[in-house]
Amino acid sequence: MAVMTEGNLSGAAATAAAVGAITRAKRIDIVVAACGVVIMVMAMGLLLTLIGDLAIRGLGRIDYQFLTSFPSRRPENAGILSAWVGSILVMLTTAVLAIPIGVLAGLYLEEYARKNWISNLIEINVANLAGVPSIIYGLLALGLFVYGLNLGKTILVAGMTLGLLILPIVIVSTREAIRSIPLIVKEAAYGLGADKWQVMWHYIIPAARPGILTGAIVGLSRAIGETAPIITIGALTFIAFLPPPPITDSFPFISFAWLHDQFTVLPIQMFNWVSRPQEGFHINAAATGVVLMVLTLALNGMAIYIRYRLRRSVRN
Amino acid sequence: MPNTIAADRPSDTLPPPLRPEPESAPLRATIENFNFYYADGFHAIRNVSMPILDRQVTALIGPSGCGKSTLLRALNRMHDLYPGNRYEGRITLLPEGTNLIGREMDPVMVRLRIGMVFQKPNPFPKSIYENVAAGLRVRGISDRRVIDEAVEIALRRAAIWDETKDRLHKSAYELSGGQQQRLCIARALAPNPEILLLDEPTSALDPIATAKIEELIDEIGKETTVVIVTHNMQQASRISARTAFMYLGELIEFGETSQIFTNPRHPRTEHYITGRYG
Amino acid sequence: MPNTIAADRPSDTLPPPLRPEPESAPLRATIENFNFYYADGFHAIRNVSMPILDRQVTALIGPSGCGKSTLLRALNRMHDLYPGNRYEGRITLLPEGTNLIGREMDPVMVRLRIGMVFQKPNPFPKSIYENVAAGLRVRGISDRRVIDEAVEIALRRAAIWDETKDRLHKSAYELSGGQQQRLCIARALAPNPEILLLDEPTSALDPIATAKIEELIDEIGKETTVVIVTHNMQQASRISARTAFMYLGELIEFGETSQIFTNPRHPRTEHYITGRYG
Amino acid sequence: TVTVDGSSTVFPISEAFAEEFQAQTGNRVTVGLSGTGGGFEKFCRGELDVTGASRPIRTGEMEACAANGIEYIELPVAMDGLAVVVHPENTWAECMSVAELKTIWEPAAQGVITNWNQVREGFPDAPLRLFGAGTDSGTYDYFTFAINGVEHESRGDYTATEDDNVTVQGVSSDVNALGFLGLAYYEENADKLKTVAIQQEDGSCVSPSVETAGNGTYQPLSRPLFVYINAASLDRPEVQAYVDFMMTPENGVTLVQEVGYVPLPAEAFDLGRAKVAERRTGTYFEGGSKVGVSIEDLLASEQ
Amino acid sequence: MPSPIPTADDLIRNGYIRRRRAIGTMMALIMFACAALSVFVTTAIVVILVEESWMFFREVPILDFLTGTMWTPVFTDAQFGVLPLLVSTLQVAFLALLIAIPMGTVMAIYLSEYASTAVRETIKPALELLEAVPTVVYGYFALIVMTPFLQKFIPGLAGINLLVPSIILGIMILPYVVSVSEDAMRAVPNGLREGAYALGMSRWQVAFRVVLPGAMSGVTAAYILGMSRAVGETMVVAIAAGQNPNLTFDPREGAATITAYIVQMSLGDLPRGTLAYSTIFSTGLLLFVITLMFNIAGFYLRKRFREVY
Ligand SMILES: Nc1ncnc2c1ncn2[C@@H]1O[C@H](COP(=O)(O)OP(=O)(O)OP(=O)(O)O)[C@@H](O)[C@H]1O
Ligand SMILES: Nc1ncnc2c1ncn2[C@@H]1O[C@H](COP(=O)(O)OP(=O)(O)OP(=O)(O)O)[C@@H](O)[C@H]1O
Ligand SMILES: [Mg+2]
Ligand SMILES: [Mg+2]
Ligand SMILES: O=P([O-])([O-])[O-]
Repeated sequence: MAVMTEGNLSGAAATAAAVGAITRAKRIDIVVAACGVVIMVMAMGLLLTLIGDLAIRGLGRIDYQFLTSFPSRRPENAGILSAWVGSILVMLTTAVLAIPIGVLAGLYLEEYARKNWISNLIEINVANLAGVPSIIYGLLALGLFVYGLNLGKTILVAGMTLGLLILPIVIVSTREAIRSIPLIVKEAAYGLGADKWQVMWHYIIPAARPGILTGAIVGLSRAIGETAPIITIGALTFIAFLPPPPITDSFPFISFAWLHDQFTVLPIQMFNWVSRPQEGFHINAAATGVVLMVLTLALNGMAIYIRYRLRRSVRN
Repeated sequence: MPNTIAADRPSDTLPPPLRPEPESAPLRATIENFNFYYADGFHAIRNVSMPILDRQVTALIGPSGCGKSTLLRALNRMHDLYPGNRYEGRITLLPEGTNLIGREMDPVMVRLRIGMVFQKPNPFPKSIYENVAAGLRVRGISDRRVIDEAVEIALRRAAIWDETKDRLHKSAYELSGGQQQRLCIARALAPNPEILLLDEPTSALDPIATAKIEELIDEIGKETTVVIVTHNMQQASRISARTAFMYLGELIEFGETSQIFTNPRHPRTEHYITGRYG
Repeated sequence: MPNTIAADRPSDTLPPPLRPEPESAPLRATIENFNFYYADGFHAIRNVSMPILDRQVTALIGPSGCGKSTLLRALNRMHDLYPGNRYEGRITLLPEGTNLIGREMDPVMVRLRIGMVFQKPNPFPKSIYENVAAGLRVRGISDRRVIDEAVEIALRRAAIWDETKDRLHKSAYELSGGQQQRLCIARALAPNPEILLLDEPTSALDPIATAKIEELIDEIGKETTVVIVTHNMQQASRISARTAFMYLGELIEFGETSQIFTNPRHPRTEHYITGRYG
Repeated sequence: TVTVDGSSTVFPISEAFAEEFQAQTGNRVTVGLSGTGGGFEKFCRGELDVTGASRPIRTGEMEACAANGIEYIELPVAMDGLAVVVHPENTWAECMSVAELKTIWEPAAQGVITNWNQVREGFPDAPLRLFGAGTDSGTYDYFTFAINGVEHESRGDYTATEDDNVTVQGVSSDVNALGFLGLAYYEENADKLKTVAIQQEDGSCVSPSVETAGNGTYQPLSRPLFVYINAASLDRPEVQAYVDFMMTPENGVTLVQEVGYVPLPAEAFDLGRAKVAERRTGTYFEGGSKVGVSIEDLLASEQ
Repeated sequence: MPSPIPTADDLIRNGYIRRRRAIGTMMALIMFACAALSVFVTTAIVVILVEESWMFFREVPILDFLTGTMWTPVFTDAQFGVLPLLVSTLQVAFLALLIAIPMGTVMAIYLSEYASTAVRETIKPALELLEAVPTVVYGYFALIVMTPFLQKFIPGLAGINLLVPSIILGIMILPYVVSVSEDAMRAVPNGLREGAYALGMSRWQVAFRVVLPGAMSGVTAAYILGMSRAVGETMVVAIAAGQNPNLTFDPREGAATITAYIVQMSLGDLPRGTLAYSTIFSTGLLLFVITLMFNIAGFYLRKRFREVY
């Protein structure tokens, strides 16, 4: 090792000189890991505090009466019947609009689109839409649906607004789901003589279903908690009745009148109650918050579960 | 023999590839001056011409990467799935005389005529029954009785009927690898393809499953035209009537299987079948 | 010679692996009864014993999957990065006699003594200078002059100084593949490792880059102990003093390179180096 | 369906009516919360049957209604007070004059009056943080009219919100804050807020309460609340029924009291019913808020 | 007996192939329409925002709008300087990032370099729940729980302030920052890590000196996209940061953000055609332009790290 000019670097000496650095590095290592854990605990702690606080204030209020009563001037008589029915109907509309459109759009982008400037544009566009603030969708709805098309502040408009809002989520998750389908399954389908649409309809969409479903559920769970766009279209109203039922007892037994009805949804009801002077309403608001949280957590839990199952089945 | 170490570089002194001799047996298809380029410009098949005999098994052999799969997949236009791939030359389906790789030819029509089985078993995530019925449904058949019958026939031909008849509506994923591969063969057979392509169908399987499938191919080859890619030379010699040996995208030698394996004309063929590198 | 077709199944009639003979040259390390198990339970190295000569190049050869990389990576405890892997036996670093794979041995300390270069060049997303300096910084060296000098020496030893001296602070990603690999060698050399491990360092490179690196290893091997995995037998024969031939996790034969390549004692070694299957 | 919208101050009253009316008759009533101004906009477009107002209809709004051929019947429903509130620990602002409040709230104060010591000598040197009703609300209109002298004119650099709870929250958490809101909101949050007494013309200081608002001693910040009924809608039986329901003393008194406002005397309801029956349209107030309206004035307005 | 299974020629003859082609073409068109809808949505957003704020910008020169320091559009002394809204919007986003960036980066490093697979698989979905909480709920949590709590420690913290919603927003975007940056870190090839470990680096050195620089464009994308979310978040700031267009750089004070302003105005009725109505579109347009820039920058950075490896 005569060539080595820096004696302090050679052989065992290097190791000896390094010991200090190593010890230091080890200590930092522990600190970094600890930071990771602490931050995680903090974030989770905040979530738990939030849930806990909400539960302490609102949980006691939730009972059969609360779930089956209309809003009332008396906090103790008030309930969230019209709100949760409204939420469900709006979600239904959102799902029916956004999921098929989102899936077909995702399918197009992933399987049909040639790589050219149009598909590139659509791609940037979807990425951007996913990041457009929800209140902008509210403004779009106000300008286009409420005033432009004169559709009023109805369930349909809310559904369309939230549908547009979650469209990018559905598109992106569809694309990811399709991308994860093994090529050999696709080739097998083409090998049988199926044309492109048959392959899509019989093989790609079914195989991508869990992924699409997760995306759709995540999207819906986001939509169910959205407040801003609904406020923007002006749906802060006392609604003490339910929309006409979708199933009627006379021909044709199905009615879409509910689509054009006024509505309220859970976050709006919560928002409304919080802005009341009486403490009783604030408790109602907290209880509504609990219901809302339970719904979103349940939806997310479902999505996580589906994803988990999906991953397991892929591994096998 | 230190000079054999260098054998993995193609030597310049070898004779040029042999052209196949005119065939006397009835033909199902001919490949003429076929060239294939991948989207990245790679010239994967170089001027290959060879016949495919009617109701016979033709084997494609050659070292890894020589273009066997590429050629096989060209026969049912699998390469059309990925943009930018390019065919040149002619693959004529006989007796009609249609050019399978012609521009005006719809790849879907080609695939409706020519079935394929892949290296790794790839059943659909559906029931056994639906897997076999898939090709029929694609052809617009929905009559339950017709499908029932065709499914049974196909599963019998693929020698897997006994193992599956009691669980036709269970998921195909519950089958073993060998069973799945036979299911894939049944799936390809069900719509009565005019030619059946097999790409190393046993390479993912154990010897017992392999033996079963070889037997099966032997059987199928009596009524259907079969082209099989294999890296297992014993397999090729056991089940095929004709063998094509490819090397670096070229067809080096084509002939009766017995001749190729006992009396190869080209030294590279001999090297390969005697188990030397390259 | 149809029987050679079957040669890819291990034959039961072959003699057992040969044990290496006692070495007379000075040793830098010895591997004794070494076994390695991957996390999934796979027994990848089976009872290997061999010496590593001081300031010599030792080559590990053998067919794909035989465990060459696994053994090499054991030498600097790379396997510790993935939980569940298990070592057995002893790898002794001489003359101190420490057991590299001992429980009490900190893998970081092992890696500070033993450098490694990988199959694919893997420079860090930093400047050329910082790549070479990385190993020094890890050792707590921050004196600018010391680093400057060590970087230059390492780049010179890796024969890439001329190509990089004018752009030391440009990104390492701007170099060609061959240059990147030499940079990785310089990076490994800079802290003066006691042993340098090379895992198929030229397999991703073109012949010209390969020739440069072989020359370089030859040079380095004069002052540093080098262990190199290669699938290129000419490379092994050109640059190494000792060669170990592995097969299915076992060490089949170890000896002077010239002896292994001209006069292998074990028939499987002969098969392999003459280019036959298996 | 009866569609009701408008004032958020009147909202609790409308909500109570709607709830009881729905429970008793099964007719559907929707009650929106657009603020008085917003309510009139819609009302005059013919979108509403009833709109609540915490101030009388304005000239501009009358014109809008006329342009669309909307005729309306004006009915007082309750009295209310506006409370000026501060943090409970605010020790200096016990009683303030209208002039002082004007100093704070007039348009010229915008960006200028930002410290308590600019309001009155002796007030501490502390930032002045303001909260109040948004410009769509009748509360805003009435407050600006009563304090600044011109309806709908004030400074703009304060937390202007249609949600009075923001004011409650803002003032109750900030010693240096001052805000104004409906009496009902103050009463529900009396533990978190403190009212500022208003110096009357005679120099006495009067604090807001249901009493002082009802008997007219709390000036100038007590005000009547109204509903306006689309005359054409009265042809629909459910709207007629709803109005009848409002104009029944049992409902009109008990429900208004229950939600925290000062109810009108029984005779007001007879007058109101008569007015409806005769379809007497138009407004008594001729285009804007009036300060110092008493219950007696209201009764007169219904004659 | 002819086989019941049609040959390819049968299928041509009986028109099946023609029908199928027609269906395929039709579906391709429908799919294209669906994909194009997303472009239409963007176009519609731009058209509506521009059209509805047209009236506004006819009365208020853009320069005054962007540089004015007073925002009182519906009051007597109407001022149309958007700076108070813009400053508080950016301030909130910036403070939120000040929380989310260090926390998110450390956490992403922890998950990608330290945590075992089991921990990672448990933590990531749990983190996602943070994102799933409806924002109204966060808003009231900020206002009713966090603010009083923090007032005990931070002197001069107003009841309605920018600080608390910023903290909440920081936590809200944390999972997003974590998941995008962790993706980027995991895309760094293992070979690079092994190279670093082989030099004797310890975990944190590998993480900070090799993985983080290698994942930088993806991590930056995470920051920028997080910023975009923070800028656009509405309910939390509307509820907890107040609605006073107050030009302040002191986060202890309350001030309306752009989104809060839009919500506040929407809470009343906004008659179409009034100036008040057009202000929510002009501010909305500004918001859209800001987030658009962030989103596109984020898109390209993300794309870049996907291409590098
Ligand atoms: N999609 C592709 N793009 C470019 N080149 C490709 C592609 N697929 C394969 N190749 C190249 O084409 C050549 C032939 O590949 P092919 O898969 O046909 O070989 P093969 O003979 O089937 O080998 P194996 O026995 O390993 O399956 C190879 O050199 C391969 O690298
Ligand atoms: N992480 C792992 N877990 C389980 N088994 C592994 C793992 N990595 C490698 N193996 C197996 O261990 C055996 C030896 O692998 P190794 O990478 O050492 O082979 P090699 O001799 O380097 O081959 P090559 O020349 O292809 O690099 C192989 O059978 C391989 O499949
Ligand atoms: Mg192949
Ligand atoms: Mg290896
Ligand atoms: O909502 P207001 O009663 O203030 O109009």
